[in-house]
Amino acid sequence: MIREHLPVLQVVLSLVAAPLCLLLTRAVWAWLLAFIVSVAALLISIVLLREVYTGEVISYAIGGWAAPWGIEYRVDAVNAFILIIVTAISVVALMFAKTSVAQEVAGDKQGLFYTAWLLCLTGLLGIAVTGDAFNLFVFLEISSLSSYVLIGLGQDRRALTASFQYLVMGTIGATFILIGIGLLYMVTGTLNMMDLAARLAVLGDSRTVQTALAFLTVGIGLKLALFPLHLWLPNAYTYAPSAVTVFMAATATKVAVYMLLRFLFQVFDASFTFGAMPLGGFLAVLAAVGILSTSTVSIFQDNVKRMLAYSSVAQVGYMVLGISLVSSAGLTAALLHLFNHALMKGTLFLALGCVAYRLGSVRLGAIAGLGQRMPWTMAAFLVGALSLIGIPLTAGFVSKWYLILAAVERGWWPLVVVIVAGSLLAIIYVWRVVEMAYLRPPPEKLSVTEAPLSLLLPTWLLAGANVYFGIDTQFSVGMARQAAALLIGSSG
Amino acid sequence: MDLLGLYNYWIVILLMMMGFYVVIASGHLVKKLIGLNLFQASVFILYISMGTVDGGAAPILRSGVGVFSNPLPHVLILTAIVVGVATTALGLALVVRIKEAYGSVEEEDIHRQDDSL
Amino acid sequence: MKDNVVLRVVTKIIVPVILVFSLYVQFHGDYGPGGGFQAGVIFAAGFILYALVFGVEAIDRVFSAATLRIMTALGLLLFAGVGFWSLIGGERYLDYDALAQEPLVGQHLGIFLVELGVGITVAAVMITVFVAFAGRTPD
Amino acid sequence: MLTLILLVLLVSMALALLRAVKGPTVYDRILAANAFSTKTVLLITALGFLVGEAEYYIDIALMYTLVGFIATVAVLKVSEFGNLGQSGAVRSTPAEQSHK
Repeated sequence: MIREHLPVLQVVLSLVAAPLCLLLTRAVWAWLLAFIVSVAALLISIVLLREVYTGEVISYAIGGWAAPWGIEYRVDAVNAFILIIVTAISVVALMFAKTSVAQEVAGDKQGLFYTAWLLCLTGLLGIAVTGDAFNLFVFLEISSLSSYVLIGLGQDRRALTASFQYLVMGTIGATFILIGIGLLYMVTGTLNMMDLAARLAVLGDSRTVQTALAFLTVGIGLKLALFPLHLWLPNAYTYAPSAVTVFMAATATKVAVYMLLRFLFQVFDASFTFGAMPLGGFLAVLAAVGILSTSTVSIFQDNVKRMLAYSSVAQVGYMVLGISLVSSAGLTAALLHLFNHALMKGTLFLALGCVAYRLGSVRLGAIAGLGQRMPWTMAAFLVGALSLIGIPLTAGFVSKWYLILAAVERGWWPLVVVIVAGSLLAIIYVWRVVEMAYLRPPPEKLSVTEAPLSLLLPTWLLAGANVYFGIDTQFSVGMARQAAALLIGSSG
Repeated sequence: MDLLGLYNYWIVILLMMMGFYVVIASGHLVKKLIGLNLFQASVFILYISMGTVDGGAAPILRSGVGVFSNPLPHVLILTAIVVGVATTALGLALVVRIKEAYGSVEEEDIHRQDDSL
Repeated sequence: MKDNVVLRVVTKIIVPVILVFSLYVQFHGDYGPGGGFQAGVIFAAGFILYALVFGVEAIDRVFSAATLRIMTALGLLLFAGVGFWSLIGGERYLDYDALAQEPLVGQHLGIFLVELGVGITVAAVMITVFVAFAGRTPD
Repeated sequence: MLTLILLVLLVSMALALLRAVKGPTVYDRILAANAFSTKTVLLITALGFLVGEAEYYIDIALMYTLVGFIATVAVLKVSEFGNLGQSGAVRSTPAEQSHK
């Protein structure tokens, strides 16, 4: 009986846990609740994944109101994949958060911290599960508002300005999405995404639909940190508490990519978005410029967290590049990179969180000699970094390989050059850290020890996943391929 | 081309551009939030005017009235208004904290202080 | 501001009226225009007016920070609880039909409880926001 | 007739707005804003009778009166004391002195 209600439980569980968390005054209890709920959400998403793995689609009508009128929760191969990523990262990041947050956030605010965390999780899961365009906006705002709070809790006062900047940009983005949804509703009179797709296919091209597409693309682009709209991201990631950076970097942009996919390929027809409207070339150019420029910028960063934040923008570029190829192979590569990027950036930010826990700073100069002092942490960082560059036997290699294959298949050779150049730039900026950590002698008076086990465990969990999914690609590639087939197939 | 017939869109566009301009051009953080509010308000008007039906009554069920305005956009925008209030409250709270941390709410001052760090 | 006789007397007269009006909007909500959001805001407005005149500490006597926190959570839990109630009743999440024998009674009960939850949360949050801003002492 | 009332109200609202923008002192502006909100209440009510759904519009008008009143009190308090929270005794501010 409970199986049938899983799609809604996926979202509602964390939504109910949030007010409960508010009532718990002790930080430990709040953490425990958040952790248990995250684990439960992970289990639910695994069950959901197993059910949709065969290509089935689960539809759930909230309140018993049938699909085109009521709010429908809809789970298929694409969002089951996203759900797994979001919940798994939440579990790992929360494992890490207990020790890290206790140090970085004031004691009386920790209960509220986990409340905001649960709300953010609710929002991200809700975006993935819902099949209703307006519901998507509501969940987007839930996740955004709570992430502004989480980022604003950073120690540095610049966290406040970063959060404010994100708030302004994020609200503009969300409002753009709202306008887009409104215009679509104006044309079709429905908000259900499947129904929208069906009616838009009949109605065909009109100026309102074109405007809606433009607003939605720009709005999601802001949330996605697509190249010229990424200005909020580096500061937000740099000054947020370590655990939040892990969570945001590995999930928030991924969910935005999911929204982009859902709208470009399912709500609108791919033949409209990439045929009648020249979005493919547009996205490809933006992504390519983004990869090259932000990778270059990250070479010159002094703060390692900021460097990785810029690199995140570049990685988003790879995903968008895959999307812009508009082929089954391209989408597979984009989804695969989405999964792998969550793993590698998760590992890297977790390792940096360990460093920040011990040193209180993640400046490049402070890392000198850490390879000897914190061998496990830096080794995890190295694994993540190798994956980021795309060395064989790591997860990063797999997705880059698929991306290159997809670009070759379409015959877009300049893109292949861009992808390879991006990897080379990644080598440069990662090398700066590695050189600092392993080849420089540690300062005499530096007396740091290895990070505690509670921090190392989640870090190595993700580092191990990087290696595992670099070797055994059956799950990740299989899932990505199936999701891509679903997206491409639906737009015929 | 009946330009004035679609006057509601003109209002929406005018408000939207005003709000957007304030968000971009003003360095004062509170003014930025006011601009943001204006920007959101324009979308509220877009939705509400979208639901209008010519000659339709307020969408409350009672006898003797056959034509109603579409209530769905109103309900949707009620949610969006609540979201807008939450955003404004959060934004203002951040401004209060920024004021305490920097002693200023002017963007230029804040950037200047951070560069000197 | 409580030295001001006019303001003090007017406030004392008007605050109960505001609260009654908010209850009217709340309970009228499932038949006519009104509902939890509006009612919650009006309810909070009454207390805000009182706090403006008698000082923000006056709110503390009725709604302490802990009370507000509990109210915020309670309203949301009431909302979600209705959803789980329908789950237990064997229906879809938030399907009010499961709340009573008659579907119509169930629908009424459901929307009433949900609106009540919304009202409590909104009122608590609005007062919290006011206290958070007004109670902050400027340096 | 109602249309005429609406027009008159709109004109007076415009005048109040003009004063709110021009008003040399803070109190002129507050008074103008208060007048504006009162006129809005009247406008809503008149509009209700024009549309023929007065019973709903009056609810809204009541609501607006309350909000207008509270907002005026709040604005006055801020201009007088410079903060919203305190219960304190009357303290004369420079702005007040210049208008006595």
